[in-house]
Amino acid sequence: MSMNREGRATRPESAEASVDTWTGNRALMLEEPLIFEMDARGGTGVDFAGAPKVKSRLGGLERRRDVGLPGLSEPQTVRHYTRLSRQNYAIDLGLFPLGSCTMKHNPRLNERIARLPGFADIHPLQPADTVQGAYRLIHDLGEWLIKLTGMHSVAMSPKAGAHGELCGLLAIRSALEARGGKREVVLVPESAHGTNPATAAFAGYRVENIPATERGRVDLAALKARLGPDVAAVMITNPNTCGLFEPDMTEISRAVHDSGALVYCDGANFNAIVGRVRPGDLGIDAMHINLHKTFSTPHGGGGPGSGPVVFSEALTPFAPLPFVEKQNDHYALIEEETAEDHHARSFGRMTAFHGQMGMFTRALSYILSHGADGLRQVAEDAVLNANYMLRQLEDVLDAPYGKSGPCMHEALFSDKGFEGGLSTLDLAKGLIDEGFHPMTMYFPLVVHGAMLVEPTETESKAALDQFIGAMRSVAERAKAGDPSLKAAPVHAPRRRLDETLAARKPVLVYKEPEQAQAAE
Amino acid sequence: MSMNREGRATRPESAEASVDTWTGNRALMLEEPLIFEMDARGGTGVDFAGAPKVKSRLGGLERRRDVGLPGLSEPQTVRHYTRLSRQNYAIDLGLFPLGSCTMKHNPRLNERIARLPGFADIHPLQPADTVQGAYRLIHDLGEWLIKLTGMHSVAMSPKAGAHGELCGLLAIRSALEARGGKREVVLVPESAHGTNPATAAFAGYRVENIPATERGRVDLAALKARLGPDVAAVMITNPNTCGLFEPDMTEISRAVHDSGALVYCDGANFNAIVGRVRPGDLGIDAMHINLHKTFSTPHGGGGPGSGPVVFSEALTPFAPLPFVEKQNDHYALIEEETAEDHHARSFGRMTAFHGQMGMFTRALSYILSHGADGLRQVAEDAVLNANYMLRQLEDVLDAPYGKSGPCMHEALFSDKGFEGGLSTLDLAKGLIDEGFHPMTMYFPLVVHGAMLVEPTETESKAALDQFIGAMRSVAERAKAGDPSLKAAPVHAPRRRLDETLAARKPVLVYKEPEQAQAAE
Amino acid sequence: MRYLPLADSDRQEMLRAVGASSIDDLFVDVPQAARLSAKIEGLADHASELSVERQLTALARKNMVAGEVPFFLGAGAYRHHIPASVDHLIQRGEFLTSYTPYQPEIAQGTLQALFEFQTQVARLYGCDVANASMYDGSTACWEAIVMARRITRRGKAVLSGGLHPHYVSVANTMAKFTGDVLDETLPELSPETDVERLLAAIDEETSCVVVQYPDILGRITDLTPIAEKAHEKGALLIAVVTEPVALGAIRSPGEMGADIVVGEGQSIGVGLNFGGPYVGLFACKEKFVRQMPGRLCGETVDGEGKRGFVLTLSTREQHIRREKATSNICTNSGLCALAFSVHMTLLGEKGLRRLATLNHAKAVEAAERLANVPGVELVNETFFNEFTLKLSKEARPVVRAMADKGILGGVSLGRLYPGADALQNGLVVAVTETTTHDDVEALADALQECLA
Amino acid sequence: MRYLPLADSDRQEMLRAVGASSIDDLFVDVPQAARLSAKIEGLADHASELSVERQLTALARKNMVAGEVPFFLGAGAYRHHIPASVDHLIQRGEFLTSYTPYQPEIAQGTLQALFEFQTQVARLYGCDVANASMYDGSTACWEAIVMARRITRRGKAVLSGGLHPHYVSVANTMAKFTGDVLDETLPELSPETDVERLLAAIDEETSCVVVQYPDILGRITDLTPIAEKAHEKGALLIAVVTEPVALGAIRSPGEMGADIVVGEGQSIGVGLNFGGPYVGLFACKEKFVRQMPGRLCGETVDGEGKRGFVLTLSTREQHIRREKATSNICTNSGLCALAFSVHMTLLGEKGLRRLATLNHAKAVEAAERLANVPGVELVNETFFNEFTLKLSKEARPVVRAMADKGILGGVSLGRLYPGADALQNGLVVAVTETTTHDDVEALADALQECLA
Ligand SMILES: Cc1ncc(COP(=O)(O)O)c(C=O)c1O
Ligand SMILES: Cc1ncc(COP(=O)(O)O)c(C=O)c1O
Repeated sequence: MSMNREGRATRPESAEASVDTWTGNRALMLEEPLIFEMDARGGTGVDFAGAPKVKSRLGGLERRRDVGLPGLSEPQTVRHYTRLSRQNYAIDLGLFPLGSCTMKHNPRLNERIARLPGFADIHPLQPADTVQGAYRLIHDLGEWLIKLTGMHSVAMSPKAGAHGELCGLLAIRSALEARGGKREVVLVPESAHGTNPATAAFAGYRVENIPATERGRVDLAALKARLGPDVAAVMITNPNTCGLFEPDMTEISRAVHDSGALVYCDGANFNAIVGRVRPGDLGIDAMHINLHKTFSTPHGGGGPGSGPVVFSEALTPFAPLPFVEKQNDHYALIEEETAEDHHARSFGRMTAFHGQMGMFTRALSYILSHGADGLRQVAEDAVLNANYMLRQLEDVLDAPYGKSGPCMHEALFSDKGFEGGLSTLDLAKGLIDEGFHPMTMYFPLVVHGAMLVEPTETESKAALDQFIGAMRSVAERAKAGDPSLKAAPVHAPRRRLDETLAARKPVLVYKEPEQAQAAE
Repeated sequence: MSMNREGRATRPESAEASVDTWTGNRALMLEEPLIFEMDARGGTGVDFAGAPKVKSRLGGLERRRDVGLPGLSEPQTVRHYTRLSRQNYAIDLGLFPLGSCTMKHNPRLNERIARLPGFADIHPLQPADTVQGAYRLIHDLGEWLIKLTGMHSVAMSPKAGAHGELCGLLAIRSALEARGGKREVVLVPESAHGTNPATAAFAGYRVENIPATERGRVDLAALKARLGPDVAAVMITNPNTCGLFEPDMTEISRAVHDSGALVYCDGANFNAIVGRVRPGDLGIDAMHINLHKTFSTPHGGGGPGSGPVVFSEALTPFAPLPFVEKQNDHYALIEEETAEDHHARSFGRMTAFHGQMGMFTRALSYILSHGADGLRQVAEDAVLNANYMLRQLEDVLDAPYGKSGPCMHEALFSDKGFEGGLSTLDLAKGLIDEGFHPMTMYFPLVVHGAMLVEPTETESKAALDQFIGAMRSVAERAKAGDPSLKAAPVHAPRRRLDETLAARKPVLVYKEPEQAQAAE
Repeated sequence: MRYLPLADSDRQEMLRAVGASSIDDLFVDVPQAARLSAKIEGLADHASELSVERQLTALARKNMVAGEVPFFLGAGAYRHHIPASVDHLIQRGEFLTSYTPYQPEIAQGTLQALFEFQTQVARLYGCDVANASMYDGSTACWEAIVMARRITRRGKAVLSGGLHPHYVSVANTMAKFTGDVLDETLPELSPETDVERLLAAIDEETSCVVVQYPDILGRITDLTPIAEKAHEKGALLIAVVTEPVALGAIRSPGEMGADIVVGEGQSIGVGLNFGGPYVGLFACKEKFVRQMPGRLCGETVDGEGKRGFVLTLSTREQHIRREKATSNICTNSGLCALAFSVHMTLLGEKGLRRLATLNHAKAVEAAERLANVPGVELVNETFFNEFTLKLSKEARPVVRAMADKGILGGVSLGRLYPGADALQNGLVVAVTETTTHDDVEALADALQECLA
Repeated sequence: MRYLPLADSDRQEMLRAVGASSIDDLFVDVPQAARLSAKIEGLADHASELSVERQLTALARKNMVAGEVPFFLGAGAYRHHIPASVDHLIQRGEFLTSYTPYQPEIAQGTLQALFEFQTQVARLYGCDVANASMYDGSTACWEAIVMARRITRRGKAVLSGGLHPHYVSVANTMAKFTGDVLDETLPELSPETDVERLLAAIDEETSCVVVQYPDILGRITDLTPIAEKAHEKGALLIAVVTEPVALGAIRSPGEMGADIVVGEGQSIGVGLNFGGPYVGLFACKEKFVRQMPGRLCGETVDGEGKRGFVLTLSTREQHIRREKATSNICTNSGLCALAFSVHMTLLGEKGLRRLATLNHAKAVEAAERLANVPGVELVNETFFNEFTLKLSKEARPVVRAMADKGILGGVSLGRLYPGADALQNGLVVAVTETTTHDDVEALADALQECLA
């Protein structure tokens, strides 16, 4: 390690092992310290006008200690985050086939629209007359979602898919409670996304699993057998997390309804059917839509999302507040005060304000851009791309449901046949070296070493072919038990990271070296 | 090479040699084909409303052949250019110490300002009353440039530094011709930037060199000796291209004027003195200012720039058209029509419309942001940073003028003492592997294997220290004759490129394989 | 369609490759009755950028833009100047279009930024640890209450009357289903907060006491006695901060003994956006870390011993623990967290302090000016950048009347507490560094006119 | 100052390190008399982003924005819709903040994009090769004339009356100093161009004939006969294209025999920007490549045999050849060239054709509508998206009067040709895909009123 004159390390100690440069950089792959490690005390990248002198009204609670925040000038800040960004993979760099996540292209028009001051620079509590355009946008988007799903009403405020699930289950619970009687169980397929059981539990239900058939679908007979007076709802994902359509959906809905329960549909996979199938026609009662999946709002490295929920007529009275209502030529926000007359049975408010406006603008821009023909084409191309993947890869990778017919928007594989102790993880890391983000791994849980590949419709055939080539190449290595795959990735900014260590001795915030030592 | 089903290569043939992946990618370093090699015929990333049917008015000249333009959808386009961008170094990634180029941070506020519709979406020929804000902006920026340089007037239309030089020389020539008599020679220091002699020649002058002293300055005696009735002007860069101030500037100006000639100053290095020295106080007659250097407008991988020229009183009548004039509370654009009364001796128009508005907005934002105190600090920090570089490196690198005192905003080194056939180029390529853009190489011509290092004021001490460390490390290798330096860079997207081949058999446009073959 | 790269010829070739004669073959599993043959009713076909931009710009123009008028709204969402570089950086495709960092080797950019974010939040709040963000302040608040229940195994939460009414509503909604008991009340239009009530209400059944700081009327109370009492009774103190800028001027809740601190981060780096997306901040004492909701980024090393970052402690989370998870949250507010972190990095200690000082000073000046308007009374003794005025009339119509004059004069308590008679004359006014002298004068004049 | 990373403590330490006692020591070479001790007169000290943004936004608001009114100006600068992704991409720091690609190993992004740009321009113009951009169309035009002189070693250039008057002015300015002789004329308000005059003027002294296509009045002429006559006399045909979109509908100049084709690229990818920065396009026949001005990007291979790109043939350029260079140009219009290339990649063959078709169709409709206004006569028989109207009155005051009504109705020939009496009633009107039916109606109504 080399020290500069202040005795501060100017070169990362750990770098020396593997690279041959003094700085530890490799040309355009630049190592970047934490902001806390930069000599940034007293620095700042924001200038302010001087403050007038006033008598403090802080009630004697003036801050006494430093917060401990490093400040960087604008040049340093731009460089820090630009360098960090370059250590990320992203849709903008290449195919990002994370199954269940619908990593499609994020149109740049939508970014421009979301930043129009008329949308971005308005306060949620402005008087109604000053935000008619915003109310109308929320209303219009809601109307399209209703029409696209064939449902009866929509709640726009949920902040993401899981929040939407909660919204749906709370409406279901309210409806059931309004009917009287106590139902305590929610049935969830084994293959369901983790948010489904977690949400059901959060909503106060006990969760039971429904088994799957060999063809990767809900076992209708088992489901029917389990239905009864204690079952409140069934949560079905359709297309399901194996990337397959539930052909018995209408019958499932009928059976569930007959038993007095309700049907929640996880709409995360709506992209496969948008414009071609309306879930409302399958008898469901509530479904969330991830605007950050089907409707292309950017994932942003983890969010924000938006999870509007569409409801059947039966659930509509129980939908949350607030919502926008069209009243002749005027749009009104129905909040607590006005709900009395309109919406007395609402289960209440799920969040401050009225939802993810910044996602609504993008989603509406997406819908208008694609239009009726384009949205249908979205579903068709998404499904075609996935089937192409499935058929071009099933000879080298085990496709557990490949024989049972076409898939929808995702192709599911397993790591059956890998040798030398190699598994899905190793193949994934090999794909990283090839310049691809890996598919979803080990989900759904019903398939051993699952690999869920969702190309989306925004990939060209050339991109698919290159991915297929890379996947075939890495799969062959995995099946041959190529030990070098255990070392992958070798070209990424980091080799495999030790997750066990991270969890065993969690270091979740930076501590100054002295602090860290003291904490030992 | 592997073929996909259409027999098109899906993997770059040449990649196989050096990398071990099937795709040729190395994780986040992605190989990218040319748009012409993508299967993109018939594709497009822009939708249009249908055109009404009309009777063509194209005079029978309808296009018959395809243009031959590949079209990519938006997702493909975003990915193509994002991938390409990642093969670039930039200020946003790190220190970019290209001497003479003033690669300082480009503030993002300026980008926002330049995109305000009131500046970006107005037509240059709108009636004056509809663009008063734009005229005022040009006028105000011009006023600040005049005040910062201590000159008498300004021409805002030149499009870059070289265009500004031409503007200055044409004004000088006009002034001299107005006086009568023919002067045919322009004197230029050997160390001058190539645009100086090129411009003088373009303006119809014969160019003669002025020698430099051992201290890297204009040889005053030699200059005086050469002055005479045939000399029209002297072009001086100050601070000069060795990064040194010309201490005799006032005397040079006096001598030149006494001989009946005029003084052009290349203001590319104004960053070293802004707010601390006004070139007008040194007796010059014309100087261009590169807004894309001192005033931080982005270089954009080669431009656009902007090169306003400030004039002494003597040259003011000859300045080009058009220009903005303040008339009470109104701003007028003086074009050909109105010039008659105002500006009869103007040498004319240099470009369509009125200059680089998009750069003016940024430059004015820069000036107002820094203010009087900030601009002065810019010069001081730029000079301090360069001197720090000079002193921290002069023990490992030959600094030809290091002994003669402080430098201005640039530190100049030579490759004296390199062993094993290594030279400046090798050191530069070694720096690339270390994660830095190299300094300017082999310029100025007066120093053997020159390395001109201009850190600018927007670098932190930590960044300087890291660069110094890397530079020392590579310099030591060069002095030890380390042969591995000949192979550098090894970590960049490409190894050293064969420039001789490129020039010997120029391939300047893409040819379809058939075409290319036919051309052989 | 500009977003769909497949050409018709590609589609044909791919259909052949998968052995389908038409795209319908791939939808065989969809019952015939559910196949939509018609187009979506009323929806036009695909449209050009130009056309979509025109349609949506027309809608945007129907809204009164905060930055174009005198503007004084707050109450949980604040208008601050965001440096231009923030948006530039969060628009980098590598941040904007990446997913939750499940593959850490190619997500170090997001992960390191999150680690820095967590540290900034923890320090700002005076806590040991913070998570990688929640949806917003209101949901973070509810998750904190749930967490307190998990930790204390008690079901009664005592909510301060100064807690944002939307946050209270959210808690009420959830409590209906979880059976938590919420002890709540309305705020009073007085300089004093309900500290005494809170102290009295905390007992052996109390899981937590929830206090907003500064509160919905802008008042600032010392949390120390509440923390002490809570701890004495084995309950937790949850502090809620809706205006993070305040913490550049006043003591952090952590310093005063809060166990969990949550809040809205929107003020730093995120615009008003009509209420969302925002970013929920969540921090707590180290000992509670395994009970936290949401994602956590942690430090580790790679195969060569280099430092790196990963998502960690995921055994708390839904994708591993399913129905036993600490929360159902999955997608959070990553990009807003990044924006927060970038802005906070630009500010630094010095900038945050200056920003807070400027906000406070401008607010004090404005409060004094407005209190001079006949019919206006300043409720607060203490405040940071937001205070409450008691008008001589019901405030809600006054706000509407001022809006008609092009002044967005504040948030009426009538809007926030419909039906609460004692509060109807209250007007909450926020003043930030973006407020000008002229803005304040315009508001003063408008109030004077409306109250005359 | 937010842009200056050095802290005062850094400055002190660094001064010590360089052996200076104060910063003044580093400015010793500046004569005492030239050292400025006072601050720049009238310039305030550094200002916050907020303050600068306010000042400049106030100026911006004083301008009538093209996109907000019916807008019909052209004459060398056109308003087209630019896809949002173009600006997103050119704002990537790696493009925006890089220099001319002097170190090709870490500039392949810029270089490959330039290589693609050159190919697009060459194909659009129907030429063999193109360079990496010039400042704008007008300077490219002058450089082409200079290049023709170099190639033919003759000094007389024949300029068509249809050449943009600013381009003519620029050529005139330069010719004053170089001694070139320019044979020029004014255009006539008639459907015919001056082809006959050009054919007659080309002789053995002629270096080149310069023809704009479509011309300043919007007229389209077949260049073939001019090319033939020029070649017969050993002269070159330089074609000038100010509206590149036109070439999606009409034959390229290269196809018709032009030797050098230059023009303005602004229409594709670059906004109006009040006249700059724009991007000069420059293409020619392969045999003239070593006489071209400006940068050229060429293909080569790296040390491992991989394809790569470099700046090449730089022996033509000032930094190598100095006073013998083909031009003094150094900084060109790189980022605008990139924007052009990105937009052109989005368009592709199909998009460019559609865009051109739409422009032409809308222009034809508009021309027919406007010709029906009493007092308005359509001059053109041929045009692409721009045509000239002859009004019953002087056009310049009409344009001003329409502007007062909020309509930007075109460019008057009085503005372009002050003093040319025969032209004063001419109004050049451009119609693009951004023009709506309502815009045309508004213009028709305004003309009718003004001409009544
Ligand atoms: C099938 C499924 N359900 C639910 C979710 C949860 O959605 P969100 O992450 O928006 O909360 C996801 C996505 O992560 C999902 O893939
Ligand atoms: C000293 C000097 N003079 C002149 C120029 C030419 O300026 P421009 O590139 O803007 O034409 C440059 C920059 O490249 C320069 O460094």
